[in-house]
Amino acid sequence: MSDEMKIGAYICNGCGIGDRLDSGQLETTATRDGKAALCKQHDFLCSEAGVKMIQDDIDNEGVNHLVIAACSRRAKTEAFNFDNVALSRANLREGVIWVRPDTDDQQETTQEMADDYVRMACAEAKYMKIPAASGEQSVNKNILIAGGGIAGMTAALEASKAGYPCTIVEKTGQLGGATAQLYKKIPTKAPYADPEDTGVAEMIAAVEADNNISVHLNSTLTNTAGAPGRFAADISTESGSTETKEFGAIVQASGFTPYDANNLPEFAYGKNKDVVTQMELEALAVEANGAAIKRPSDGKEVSSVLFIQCAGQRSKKEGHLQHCSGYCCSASIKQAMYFKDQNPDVDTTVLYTDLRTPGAGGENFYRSGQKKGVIFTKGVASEVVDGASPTVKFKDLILDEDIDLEVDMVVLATGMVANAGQPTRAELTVMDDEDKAAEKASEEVEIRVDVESILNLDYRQGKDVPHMANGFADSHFICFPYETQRTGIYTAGPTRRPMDTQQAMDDAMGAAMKAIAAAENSGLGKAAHPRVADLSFPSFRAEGCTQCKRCTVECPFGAINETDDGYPMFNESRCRRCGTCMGACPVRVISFENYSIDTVGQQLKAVDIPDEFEEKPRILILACENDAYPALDMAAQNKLEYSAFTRIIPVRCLGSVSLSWITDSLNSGFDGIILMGCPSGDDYQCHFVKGSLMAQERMSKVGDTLESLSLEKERVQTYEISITDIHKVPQIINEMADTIEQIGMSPFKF
Amino acid sequence: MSDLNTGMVEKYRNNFLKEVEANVEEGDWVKMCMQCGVCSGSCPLGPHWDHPPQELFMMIRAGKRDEVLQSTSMWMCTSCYNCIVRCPRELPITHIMHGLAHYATRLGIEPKNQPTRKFSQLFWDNLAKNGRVNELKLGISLYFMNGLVEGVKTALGMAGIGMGMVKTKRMNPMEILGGHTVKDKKGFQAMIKKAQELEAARVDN
Amino acid sequence: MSDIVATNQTILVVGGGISGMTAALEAAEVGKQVIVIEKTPSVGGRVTKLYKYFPKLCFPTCGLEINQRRMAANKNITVLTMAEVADLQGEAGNYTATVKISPRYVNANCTACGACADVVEAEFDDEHNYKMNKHKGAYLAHNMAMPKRYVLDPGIIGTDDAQKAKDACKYDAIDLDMQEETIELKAGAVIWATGWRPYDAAKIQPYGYDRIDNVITSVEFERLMDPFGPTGGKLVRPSDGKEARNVAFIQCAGSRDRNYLKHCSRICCMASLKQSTYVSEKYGDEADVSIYYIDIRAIDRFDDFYQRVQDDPNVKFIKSKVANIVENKENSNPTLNGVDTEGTNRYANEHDLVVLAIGMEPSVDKDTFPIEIKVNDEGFIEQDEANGGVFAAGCSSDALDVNRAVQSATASALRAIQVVNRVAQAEG
Amino acid sequence: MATKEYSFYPGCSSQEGASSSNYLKSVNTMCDVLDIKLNTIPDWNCCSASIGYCGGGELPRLALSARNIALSEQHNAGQDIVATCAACWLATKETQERLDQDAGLMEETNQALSEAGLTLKNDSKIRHMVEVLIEDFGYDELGKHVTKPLEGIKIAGYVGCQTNRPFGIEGESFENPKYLDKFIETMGAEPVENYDKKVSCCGGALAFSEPEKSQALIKDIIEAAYDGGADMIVTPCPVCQMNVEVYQDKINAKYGTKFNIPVTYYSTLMSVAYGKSGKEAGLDGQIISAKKLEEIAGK
Repeated sequence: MSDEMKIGAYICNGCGIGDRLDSGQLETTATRDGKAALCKQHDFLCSEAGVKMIQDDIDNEGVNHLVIAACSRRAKTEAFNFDNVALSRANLREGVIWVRPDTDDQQETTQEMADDYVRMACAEAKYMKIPAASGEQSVNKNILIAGGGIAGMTAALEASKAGYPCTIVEKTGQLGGATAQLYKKIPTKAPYADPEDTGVAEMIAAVEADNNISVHLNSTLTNTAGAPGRFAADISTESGSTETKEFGAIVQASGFTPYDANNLPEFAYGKNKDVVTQMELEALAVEANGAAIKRPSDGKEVSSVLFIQCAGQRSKKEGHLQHCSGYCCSASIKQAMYFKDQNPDVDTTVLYTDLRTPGAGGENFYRSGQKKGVIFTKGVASEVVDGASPTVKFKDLILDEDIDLEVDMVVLATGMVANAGQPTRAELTVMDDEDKAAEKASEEVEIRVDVESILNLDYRQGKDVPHMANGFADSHFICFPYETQRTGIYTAGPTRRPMDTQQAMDDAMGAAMKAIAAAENSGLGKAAHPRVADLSFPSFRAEGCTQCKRCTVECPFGAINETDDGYPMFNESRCRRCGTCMGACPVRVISFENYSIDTVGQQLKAVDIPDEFEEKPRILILACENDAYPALDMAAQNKLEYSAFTRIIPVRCLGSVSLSWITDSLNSGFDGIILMGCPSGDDYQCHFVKGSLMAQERMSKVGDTLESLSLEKERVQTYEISITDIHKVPQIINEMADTIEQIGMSPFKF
Repeated sequence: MSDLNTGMVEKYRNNFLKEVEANVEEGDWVKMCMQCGVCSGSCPLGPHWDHPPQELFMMIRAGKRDEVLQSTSMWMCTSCYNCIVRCPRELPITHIMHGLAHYATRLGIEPKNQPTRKFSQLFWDNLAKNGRVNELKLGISLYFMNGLVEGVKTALGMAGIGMGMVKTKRMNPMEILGGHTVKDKKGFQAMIKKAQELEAARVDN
Repeated sequence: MSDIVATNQTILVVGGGISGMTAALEAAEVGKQVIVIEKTPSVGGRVTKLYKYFPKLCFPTCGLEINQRRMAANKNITVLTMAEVADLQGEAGNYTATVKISPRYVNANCTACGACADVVEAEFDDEHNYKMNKHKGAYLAHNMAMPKRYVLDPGIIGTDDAQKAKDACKYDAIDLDMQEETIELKAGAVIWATGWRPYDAAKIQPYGYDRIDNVITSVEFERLMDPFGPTGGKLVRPSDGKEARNVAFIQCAGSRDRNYLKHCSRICCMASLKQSTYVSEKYGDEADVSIYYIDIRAIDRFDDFYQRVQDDPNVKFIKSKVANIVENKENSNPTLNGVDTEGTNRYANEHDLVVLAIGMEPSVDKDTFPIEIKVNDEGFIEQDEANGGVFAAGCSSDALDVNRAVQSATASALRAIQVVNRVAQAEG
Repeated sequence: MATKEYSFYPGCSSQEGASSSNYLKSVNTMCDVLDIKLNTIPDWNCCSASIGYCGGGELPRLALSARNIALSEQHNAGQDIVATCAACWLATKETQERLDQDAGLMEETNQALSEAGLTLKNDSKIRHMVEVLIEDFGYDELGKHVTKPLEGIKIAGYVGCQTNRPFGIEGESFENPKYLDKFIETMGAEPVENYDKKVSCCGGALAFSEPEKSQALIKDIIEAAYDGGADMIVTPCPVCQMNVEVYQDKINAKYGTKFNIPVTYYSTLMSVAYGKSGKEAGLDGQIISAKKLEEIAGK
């Protein structure tokens, strides 16, 4: 492929484009304004013939930068899928003819719209480089697994089965984790009637027998540096010896800590020996090993036991867990069976508010518990009174009365607290000036250290994977449950979400899959979710950099470290290619090959701005490519019209929007600017975590710019748009058009 | 309280559920209830039950022995089987209700003046005697089940209906003199007796 | 279709819903060859029919956009739509699938310009909207349908409409002579992701779904909220188009019941909690929601969402399996009869609209799997050695919410990869 | 069609001079037309009609029906047992099922039976007359015999409880069984669509012990029939027939209603439609006479 750039522009006349637009005119625009070396028209560009025409020019004419002036970049992607070329799409169908009425009086403005899009596409193509992997990377198939519990071992065994060597780092002296402390586990197979053996022993044996798996006991990760494909982890033993190993990806299966029942004095925990937690009951069951379970206080064989569900859970009370731990209902049924299976005459009562045994297995297990004579009482315990035998005071919600019940033993179904390491400041970090940077930076190091870190990441933004609600290291995504905010690190098991043994095993398998993908793709320089396989990556010009640290602080994925002399140090394979760093950089030194200050900046410069008196305003729209842009497409698909003065540029994320684009477009005479990003907040929908928030924060500062230019602030608006806001987007645009009509044209037109 | 009753209290101490499981028709289903209440909501006379079925089941689990056995509730069952067909957990509720009523009777602690209790007993005695129901005698004894005065009132109140039945040959005054019976009365009664013995034996030990 | 390359190292994914897509993508993105068999004209499955996801109340199409982009960009994935696995033979590392492909009557030339739809007249039940409205004989399944290619309803073949459609197409995209074809595909491993279907509400006789207009299912309710759905996004009831402000949700409609589905369908409680917010979204403080339940199964972190809804004064919770529903003939309001078992309180409540939180039933009937496979009483595929190289993903394996279905699918991808990697080693 | 034979369990209320003797009458008439031979179980006894439970424990009650089945097995070997009374059918069928599932009870029951010199195999099929009509004949066949279509009569098909639950008729739903409506149509009359109280309870035996409560239920049943524009009500159950027919005066007195709606059996309709006289159809057994049927029968 020759280095010299050759732009080929291809104009489609299909789908009514040819009928509605003057394609001759478009061709001239492409060649004259767009500087396209060659320009061709085709009546059906996405047809085999059309595609072949283009491919031939690539092969024979040395065309390496393509401008496809046809339908939306979201349409016919399979057809227009060429290798080793920079590709820009001018959206003449969804972007022009489908949103404009087919009337003569509209013809002129519609044509102008199309001409602009062709100019913009040419400009973009011109400033695009063909993305290619940096070549630095190499595939490292080794998977690091933090935690040797049931989840960790599963991840190791399954990854190994697929041919990926694994290293388990386990803090304690043996494998098995919490499950190893269980007498039996909740059934995992039909008919889901009886507790099952945990299978931990067999699993440990399998791990030890697998020479593709190495295990480090009594060990922790004291430092984890690098990035997917080249993680370097310091594995240190209690004795102090440290060994550094290289890994392609990481599975964090650090499990949970049982909720501390000492926070529940009302239940006489710690006061009455016969009030125990579920985990403690497991120990008693292991000890009894099939014989009658004896209670701690006096070793008496238990003849009556009551389980208090949701102890310290599902509660907003200080010191309680707000979440439901999900597994405790089944666990109590299982434990009640420990008693019933040994002696049906033992009275077992489960005190619950909502019995939660979902799925096919769950309901069968509940029924089996009832068959075995476990009594289920819908009620709320208020107190456990200490005594020779504990007395449970509870409100029976069915019989609507207060009941005191003396039992030999009380079991508290306390929940799970995730071992998710140190909480990373998850809130928005946008920086305005350097002092603040320094101060923010210091905050970073000052985050709570009373919690032990799991990974001790050598990352600019904290030692562990950022937490989500309730302290779990979940992704908070529904569609993409494994995507943490740290590329190549996948959490599994109760560290991610409360779950039982079986779920943890399934979960670990998924996490292993993701880790394998990260190891493979990072090795090829390909991005991870959501811009999967994107080869572009950010680079920066050191000479221009002011070491302001905005990029390092604002990166949602902690991808950028700092060199000792304060320059950003990009870690390609940690990067998700959102461009937030580019948007953050005040001196515009950060860019991607195919997405840069120029690929967008030059587009808005390419827009033809009629002078003030022509009464033809220009509205610039920077739209998130994942939600707002599809919404605009679908509006077009449904033939919803919007202003002909609109010029839309898709961006990877509002977080990538550089203030310079705004100021430039204001200076060059745009009359209105709309930023469309995804909804923010606790339930944010931004796939790059905080794009909209960033944009809002930054735009709040545009006010000054506007003032300095004595422009009305209404000219710049930021909206949160969901992909379903198909009717809303045209409204927003047209409202802006009206606003401009009221406040008048921008004076900055040259 | 009958001896049997005290005996049972002694035998099952605080565990009424076990007592029910052992001695009440289909009693071992009680524990399967998940308190959804569909039975209570489906009962035609539901509003007249002090404790609808699902509540009775909870009371049994809670050991409310006297409240359950002395309740008039299960005597409200019309045997419409709505509860049974709608129960998501397959409980034969109608039978459990009959079973509870019978067990209470057997223990001698049933609500003596509950009208259906009386009618049910009359019906049984009536059929157990001859093997077939003698509607006239049943009707008459029914009217008088609350004593003479009450009975005359009821009888008069029902007279119209009675006459209608007689006119249409759907009631035969002559039945008073005997009426329908099975031929093998002896065998029939021996059979009933044996069945009762076998059942009693089950309860007692 | 002869151009499809399939070998013993190919992974066959049966079902193109969220689970099938996920499994296919995870496998393909580590370089495996994947073929997806989808029964309907477009991928995406059930989630494309949902308005919002719980607990984030975000929009399914948002994630769908990403997954579809991933699929379009990935040359390792072949998608066969309107295709079904008629037969499956062989064992792990060596399967042969017989795939039946129904005619779409529209080929890859289609640019989705919509010219055909503009000219046809006959209309047919719209499956995408659970038959609550109709679509034309030439249609795009929905706004984000992938492949973005029109479909001709078999009903118009042989009619003038068919010819009109053909004549309207400038790109020879319409081929009225398309026939059903059957092809054979090799595969090393099979991921079974055929998902679920809503339980037939008409079978729940006490609730009169088949007799009372204003008793609908939770899946139908979702469609009402879609601006492009049967009511154009209006939350109104079927009988008379009256605004549905006073809405009842009945949990375990078809689930946890020996008369219908014995299992708990897991998603219904959360679905109703989510849908209660729809009513508030539309009618604010005039929303009046009642949720009739046995147990609210807002498992693990979903409980936060439950607590949020509990704090809404316009939402009532009644512990009760509704006994039956009768229609008030005067105003077409369904009246719910039952007993609130918390303290035993009898009720007869009238509502504008009743939504049955309908249970989840595996799409494939127990005895109709094309290959010997371990299925439990509930009809879900058990994880079992005996299944060889066939692995269940998503709701074929259990009643799962989307989040868990995606986990399950991701895991199934690894299971399949283990098999084909073994084959690759063996074949060197 | 060859003669069909069944072992017949008439039950107490069908006996001569008993409350549903007219039912038996119409059944016999209907059977003549359809060439059905009913062989009455010799010396059958009462089934205790799900009300004898106060005095009768489970086992004695099971013994009652067991005796009937045993007698049938002995005297009408190989024939299906057919009952016309809902309670009889239910009690017998329930007994069979219960004993089938519980070996212990079966054993004890046989011990009891032996006192009466009987043993139970428990392998006969227990059926309701309605099942026989639907399954062994079918609507078309039943329609063939119609000589006087019951034109111009609107009828509410009141199925009630025990013919419907817990067993019901194969293929029918508990909440909205259609077979009575189909009978009505087959006989040329018009059924009341969506008859709300079709399967509601009339109080059953409690009509005796809890008259007020039961009559409240009966009132709704009749009211719904009138709302549906019914001229009469038809039912397959003697208790339903009796309860719904005979208390109308009392209900009128209490609620100020003006009920006067005839309640007949499906077999009455069929007998009339088959061209039989009012007497043969048992119309003389109506306390509230079914005028419209009488007219047709009189023609």
